[in-house]
Amino acid sequence: MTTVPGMGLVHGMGLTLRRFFAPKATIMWPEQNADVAPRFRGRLQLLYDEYGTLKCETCFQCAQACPIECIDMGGVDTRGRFHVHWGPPETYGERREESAMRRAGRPVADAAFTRFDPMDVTPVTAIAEAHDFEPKDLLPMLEDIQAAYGYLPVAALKHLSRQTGAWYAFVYGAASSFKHLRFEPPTMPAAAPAGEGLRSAEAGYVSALGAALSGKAPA
Amino acid sequence: MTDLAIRPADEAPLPRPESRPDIPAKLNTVTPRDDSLAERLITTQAPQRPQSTPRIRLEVDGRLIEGFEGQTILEVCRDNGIEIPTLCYEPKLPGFGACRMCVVEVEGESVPPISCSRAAEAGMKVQTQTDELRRLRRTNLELIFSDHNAYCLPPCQNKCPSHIDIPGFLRANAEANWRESVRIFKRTIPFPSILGRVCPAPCEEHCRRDEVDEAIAIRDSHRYAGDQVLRALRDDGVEPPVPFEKQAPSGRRVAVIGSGPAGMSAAYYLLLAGHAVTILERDPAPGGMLRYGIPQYRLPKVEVLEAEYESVTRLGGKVVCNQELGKDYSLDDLQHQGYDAVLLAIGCYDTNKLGIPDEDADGVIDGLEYLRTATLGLPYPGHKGSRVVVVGGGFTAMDCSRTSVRQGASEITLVYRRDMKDMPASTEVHEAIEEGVTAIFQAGPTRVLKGADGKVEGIEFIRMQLGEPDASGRRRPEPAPGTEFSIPCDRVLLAIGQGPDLSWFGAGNDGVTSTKQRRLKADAVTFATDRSGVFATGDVRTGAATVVAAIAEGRRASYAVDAYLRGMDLGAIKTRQQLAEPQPEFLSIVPFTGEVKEPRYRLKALEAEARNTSYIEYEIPYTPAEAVAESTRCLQCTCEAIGFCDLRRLGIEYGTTLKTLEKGYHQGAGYRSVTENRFTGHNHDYVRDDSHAFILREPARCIDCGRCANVCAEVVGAACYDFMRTGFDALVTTPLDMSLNDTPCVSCGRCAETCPTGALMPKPRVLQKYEVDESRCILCGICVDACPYDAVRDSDQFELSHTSREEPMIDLLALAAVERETEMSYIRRERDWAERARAEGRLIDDSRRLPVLPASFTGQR
Amino acid sequence: MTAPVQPHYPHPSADDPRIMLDAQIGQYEQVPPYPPRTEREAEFYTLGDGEMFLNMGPQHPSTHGVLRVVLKINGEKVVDLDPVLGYLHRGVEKLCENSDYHHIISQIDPLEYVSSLFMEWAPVMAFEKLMDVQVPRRAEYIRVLTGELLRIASHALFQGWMALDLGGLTPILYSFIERDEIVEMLAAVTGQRMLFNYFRIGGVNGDLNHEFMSRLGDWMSRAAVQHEANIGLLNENEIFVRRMRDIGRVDRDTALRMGVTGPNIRAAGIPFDVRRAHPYSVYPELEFNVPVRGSNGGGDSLDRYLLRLDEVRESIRIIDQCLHEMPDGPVMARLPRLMRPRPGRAWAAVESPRGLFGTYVISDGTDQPFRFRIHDPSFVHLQLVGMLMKDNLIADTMAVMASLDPVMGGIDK
Amino acid sequence: MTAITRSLGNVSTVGKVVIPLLVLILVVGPLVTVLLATVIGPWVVGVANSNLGILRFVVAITGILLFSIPAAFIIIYMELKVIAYMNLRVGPNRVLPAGAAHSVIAGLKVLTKEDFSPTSADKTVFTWAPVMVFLTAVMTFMVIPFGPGLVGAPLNIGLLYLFAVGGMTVVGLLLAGWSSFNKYSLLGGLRSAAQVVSYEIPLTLSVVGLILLAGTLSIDSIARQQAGWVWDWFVFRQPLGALIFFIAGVAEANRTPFDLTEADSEIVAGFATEYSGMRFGFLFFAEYVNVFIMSALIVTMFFGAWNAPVDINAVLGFFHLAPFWVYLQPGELGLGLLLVIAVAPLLVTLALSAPVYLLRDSMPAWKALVVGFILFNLLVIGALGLAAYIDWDWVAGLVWFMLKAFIFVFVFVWMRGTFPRVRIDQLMGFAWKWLLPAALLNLFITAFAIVILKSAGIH
Repeated sequence: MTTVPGMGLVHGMGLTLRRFFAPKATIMWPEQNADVAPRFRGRLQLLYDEYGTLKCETCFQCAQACPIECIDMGGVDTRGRFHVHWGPPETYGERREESAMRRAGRPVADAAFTRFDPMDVTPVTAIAEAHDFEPKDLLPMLEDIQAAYGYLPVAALKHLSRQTGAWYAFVYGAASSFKHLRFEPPTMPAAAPAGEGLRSAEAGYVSALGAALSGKAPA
Repeated sequence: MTDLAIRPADEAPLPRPESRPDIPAKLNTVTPRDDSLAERLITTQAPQRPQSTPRIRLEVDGRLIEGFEGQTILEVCRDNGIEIPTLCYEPKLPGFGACRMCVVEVEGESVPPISCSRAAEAGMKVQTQTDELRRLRRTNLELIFSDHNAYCLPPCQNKCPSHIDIPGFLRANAEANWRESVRIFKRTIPFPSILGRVCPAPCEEHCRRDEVDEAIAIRDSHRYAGDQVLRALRDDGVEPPVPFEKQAPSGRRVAVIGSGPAGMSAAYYLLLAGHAVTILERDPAPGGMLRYGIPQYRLPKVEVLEAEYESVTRLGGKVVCNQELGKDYSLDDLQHQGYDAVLLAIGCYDTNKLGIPDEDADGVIDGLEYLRTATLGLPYPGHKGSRVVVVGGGFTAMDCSRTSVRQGASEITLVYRRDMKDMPASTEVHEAIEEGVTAIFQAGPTRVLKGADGKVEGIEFIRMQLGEPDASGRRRPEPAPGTEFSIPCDRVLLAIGQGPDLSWFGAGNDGVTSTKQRRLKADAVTFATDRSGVFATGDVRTGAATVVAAIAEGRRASYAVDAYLRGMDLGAIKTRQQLAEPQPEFLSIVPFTGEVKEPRYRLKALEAEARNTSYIEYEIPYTPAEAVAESTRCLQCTCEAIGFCDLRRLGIEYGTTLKTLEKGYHQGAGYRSVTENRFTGHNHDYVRDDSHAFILREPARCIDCGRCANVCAEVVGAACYDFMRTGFDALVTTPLDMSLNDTPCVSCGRCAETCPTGALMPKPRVLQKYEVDESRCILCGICVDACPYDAVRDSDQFELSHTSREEPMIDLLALAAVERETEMSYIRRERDWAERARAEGRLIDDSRRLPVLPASFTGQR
Repeated sequence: MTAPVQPHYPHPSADDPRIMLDAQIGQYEQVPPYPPRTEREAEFYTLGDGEMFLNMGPQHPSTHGVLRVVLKINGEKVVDLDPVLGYLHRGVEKLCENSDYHHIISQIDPLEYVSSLFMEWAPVMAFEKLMDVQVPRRAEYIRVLTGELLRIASHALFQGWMALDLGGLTPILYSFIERDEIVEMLAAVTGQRMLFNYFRIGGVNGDLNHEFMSRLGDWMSRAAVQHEANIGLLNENEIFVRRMRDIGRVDRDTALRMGVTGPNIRAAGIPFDVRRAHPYSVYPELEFNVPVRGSNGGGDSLDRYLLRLDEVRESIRIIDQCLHEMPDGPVMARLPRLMRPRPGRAWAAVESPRGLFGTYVISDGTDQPFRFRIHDPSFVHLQLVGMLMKDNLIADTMAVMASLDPVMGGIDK
Repeated sequence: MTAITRSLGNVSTVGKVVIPLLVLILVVGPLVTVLLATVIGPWVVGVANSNLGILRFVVAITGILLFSIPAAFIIIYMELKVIAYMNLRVGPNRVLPAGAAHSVIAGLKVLTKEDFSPTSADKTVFTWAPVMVFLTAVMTFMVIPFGPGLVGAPLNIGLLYLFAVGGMTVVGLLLAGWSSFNKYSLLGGLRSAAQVVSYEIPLTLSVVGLILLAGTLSIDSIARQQAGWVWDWFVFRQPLGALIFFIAGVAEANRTPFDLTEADSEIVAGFATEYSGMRFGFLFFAEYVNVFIMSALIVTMFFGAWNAPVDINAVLGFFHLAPFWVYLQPGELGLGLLLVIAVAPLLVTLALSAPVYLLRDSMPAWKALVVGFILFNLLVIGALGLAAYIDWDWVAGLVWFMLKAFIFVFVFVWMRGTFPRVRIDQLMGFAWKWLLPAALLNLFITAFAIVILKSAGIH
């Protein structure tokens, strides 16, 4: 506040009078349009390639990514046989149930589990805890699980994956790499390994591979 | 605060004045544990390196190149444009080294390191292409191929001399997109309508649809599409599509001698390449054998031939008629007139002689000579009412006999020395017989019966019996003695093949030579004759062949001439051309059991009585529905990865499919498997996973590079794939080989994007519907981020500028029709913002712009 | 004046003071339309002698957003008041729990629409903690730069609304011009003017570009001068100062007890700033002061107003430093598209223009958070109004409310 | 009759209107003319002759009503535009160039709106309150001298009348606030009552000093006393009184910073909350008419009323010049006048169009002539206006009065564009604690000074 009473008011009036004569900030729409940034995110547009055809490959990534599900798209395969679509659940009845569950916060069933019987996975938790949930100790953990169950049940592998943070595919792949780990109960007759008939070829392959890597011509 | 220099990120923070509150400079974010998932993610950062990273220099293939510290040899080479073959390298991820194709030689090291996981060091001397490395890579490829249980090209495309993308244009046909279909067609052959009438259609013989029911009518399909485009041109003035963008004018001039199919197709592609082309034609009108050798009822001259040839003149080609080589001008003249290249495509006009007595009798007529008059619409003198014998079994013979029918000959006999099924024109002979031609097979002429007035009175033949197959695969005819018989006739038309007319050799045309077979001598790939700047293509080089072969020759010759005009090394061109040509298919393994049987839609034809007297086209074209239905029958049995398949490219480059490249295998190589190399033993025959809606998995094509597993786990985060099993059985697949639907797959398609072969492919789809509910859209732009194809963008228009509250949806058409903008123009627009703003006076003072943009943005790198 | 709590409300009668009776047309209106649920409510909705209710909002020219305040007035004097919330409730927390981690950014964006970037910043930071993501330094600097720009815009808007609530027509326009410049600038780099959706887990969506830089350079060359000129219209104005002074005084104890944060607590004399108290991002490397106003007795509306002006000056300083020390490098950490953090929990708070804005997230290992909770400063500050406005005049409710600067989007969530 | 209706059925739509009209004009017209000439005309003249005062009043009130609405329109437009410019906006710009007719269109819009009244409102009072507000405002006009002789009612006690009628505004506002059955309106009405009544006192007291100086209550007389140079205006003799009068006037007109009666951020729109349509229009117009009246009063009392700031006669006398119109005697020109009337327009038009034609290549001759003719007309209008200004002192007075009054209107608008509003307790406190003592002080000083000066014999 100024020392002289009322001077603040006079200053304010001076400012408004100066602004009275200043250039105006108004953009005279619609005669003149505001400058829109090139990066502006306005309404969506589909792009064309250089031949003038739409670049969209109908992969539904955008519709899937949309947080509020406002994109509704459909496509047909090139032979016109089956139609695929993706869109808001109110448009397609078959997805409504799943979406409703998702929105309600209830878990949607994991399709990988459905074909197996439910089983007790607490030993897996114990094993994982014993190894400090360490993804690097995958092999010992798998061996322990096999010791506990007699084989490696899928549910156990899934649970191990969630416990340790290692991907399920990684866990399963690692398990499938070792001959002494099995995925079927030992009571079942041992199925012949898939490539049994090809062992002879494999030997040649392996020797050739080794030779190739060592830089020498194969024998 | 005047220091505006960009400081590197790694530099320690500046010391601060004392006034600053004493708070420890500790970030609020957690430092990752080195064993955590995040650690793995962080260490897989893209090679975005700050500008301040120290640079190193190393020598690759004798070139001194520069890279950043911490890059691998492969990355350095790729940045500098040196290509090292690789199958498993994914630019978004660190090197993986599974394919071992990227081995290089480093000086001083005995074992060649794998360049995608070997860090580049300053002063390294690297060789990327040595014989030893090529041998290693070849061995590697052979190992990979030995279990790559798959095919590449469809047989039709392979069998076509011009390798038209047949599944491609049939797919466009099936969508009734005639224009796109013609555009695909014109990539390899500029005249779909002409070929649709006169092509012998070698493709149809090998169609895999045959395994289901009947082969596709490929020729009739592209004929229909071509006709639609021609009709659109005639009725609505719609320009026909051009396969490629026309290049900027090169300033070079080319003279093409001969306006037949070979010359015109060469001219078409040369014009697209930006050269100025003049076509010199001997006859009064362009067309060559198409005009003067093929009758009107097979190929309408005005409606089809000239309309199709107009696409050449439309591109700027000049056709000069009545100019005969050797008479009106010589090669010297042309080269003196400033033509940078001369392309000889003069065809074969010299009919072969029978080599029998009294061949020069009056009434023994050159078939071509006869057709020449007849196709001009003139009745050949004395033909009406005469008895005619046509000797030969090719298309010319067929044309001669069927034209004679139309010209009123009373009795026409066609004589061919081999069996009917070995006839080159075996497809057409039925129609000729329908029209009243008497056909006699397995008979060869022995002598002409000449009357006292020197006129023909008849011709004597001898029966043939078929012996051993010859080089062409047909059984050799051998005369059976004592079976002579004669046919009385007034006219004998000879149609037993032609050779080129080389009588113009000589003064002014020095330098060109001929081969032993009386063909013009020219290279099969570079088309160069012995005279510099003169090229030869078409029948004059190969001898009389089909129209489609001539057009294919013309197109390939145009590439060679273009390369010559652009000053490239013709030797290198030769290699490149060989690589660019589609190679024979690898293996036919797909059993088509589940297909619905749907017989071929045949073209209807006029009745024989109606067509005998008329020159109009006797084939009734498809209805649109028929054309679509016929094209829909195509099984699309091409490998979808064709053209993108690194394995195939490398296989051709490293000659692991060498057998198929050899000369004898060019034609009729049959179903030769790539697995037939020295490691060939057994193949895995994995089941194709068709269950997922978006991604097609063909594990049989998998080469175990692991790119999909890495990308899926580390870029996407879904981790659907991993290496399963060990040794020879190792395969990158899902756990339990389950369907992708059961994995955490998010259908992003990045695995298909990264797959170097066709083991993972996006299922091709056509967008039918795209609606955005703009009343709900929050313009967050996440969908744009998510799009892997950059097919959608957020424009600078406001959300409701095109919609109303009543109709909040905007559909596909509205979305797409707003602005024909491609990604490139969008990027350009963003880049040129400052310039535009300055031009429109919107830019704020340039000096006030702050220089804190990254170097990658300002381009100061 | 305490009335017993009535469990239900059987027969409304004309004698009941909670019922307003229009005798002429025989219409009854219950205030509130449900029986009182608490003792406090019963007390409030009982009129004393000469008192009446005045409904201010949810549609009223000067409530920020759609807040409804029921005033009990005696003449011009406010005897008591009852803020009624929920007119903007969207269930954001539940929405976020049912969204991907990436989607949460856009879901939470419209929460406090005046300063959206801060709404993004807190969850993004929480997720980064949850997933142990190291954000590139350039991205952190860009976050600070854009955030401080938006803080200026928010405070500028506050200044304009403050004046408008006191009857001044002009400052709001000047504020909007200033805000528009900043918002256009941000639109050039983020793509949007209001709901930016710019921060991403592990960085920001795009690097700075020419347009942003040229606009920012132009703005920086006159920002300080323009700011001082704009505030000159109000700061020296006797009418304005007299209306703000000694109104809505919050003393230190109350501020601490009520959990006030942001400029409001700094105006009460307590130098609490999340940027300094719990440093995050690159704020420890930046030099700026934490302005404090208010005497021992706490701060009044004028202090809160002036403190925000001080903060604008500090923000300009921070922007200047950011521009000079912006490192080169990537703006985004390399992360998978599908985020699946390991089970755990994280809390992250940022200093939004209104105070401490925090998010608390619990992950159960899936791609959606198990629980997602939001702490919004405006909600805390709104609890003060009942205390501050009692025994003031009606006109002062505007001044006090505006000086607390609540945004209803954040309060109702 | 049937014949007529049938034949009327055959004529066109236009004919159906025109033919009856023609009949009406042909039959009724002469009748009326005869009646007017013989009976009504003499009667009217006679009555008017005998009631000149009433006639003058009717003419005056009609003129004032006709004046007040356009004046309000102009002030509304001015407020929109000036505040917009101060806000760095452009303001109305759609109707006519620069949106000049914006407020007129807005007025028409108000006319077309639904005339709504709340269910429980006191309908009669609710309807008549705006009329009352507007009428009191218009009645105040009666005693304001727009120029020498241009006054509706030259009352001796004009000032008294002015304060008496002006004070009645509050009744209208109070009624409007009360009858609306709305708490905001009620608050607004009560606030206006408190405010207007409070500020009435300093307003009145501030001019008492001036009355002492002038020695009269007649506004016309006060205005005449300020003739001459600019320093003869009362503002220089009563600066404090002028300031108090100005401040109290602003409050009296309910303008920012004292616009508490309709404080939109507090009580929505005060007493006008429930009003719509033309009733709101009356309230709205009354506000702006009040603004004009306050400016007019300030000008009349303190800023020289209609007098020019320069004494032109004194200036001319100083240079020993007579006004030039003394020399110009049109009658003396005789036949030359005819020549001038016949030739001068043509010549001047040609002379004006010549440079237009010559200076621009693309200008066709006819266009240049049109431009020249328009310029000539403007010249003539300007000359006539100048002549009117010189010859008729009421024209000159009106011009100066309006100029000064609108300067003060601008100041009112300017203040609205700058200030926030005060609080109700500050408002009342200011009136009673500051303005009233100041006004009394002014009165005492003035009275004291007059006594001193009179005793000293100085006037």
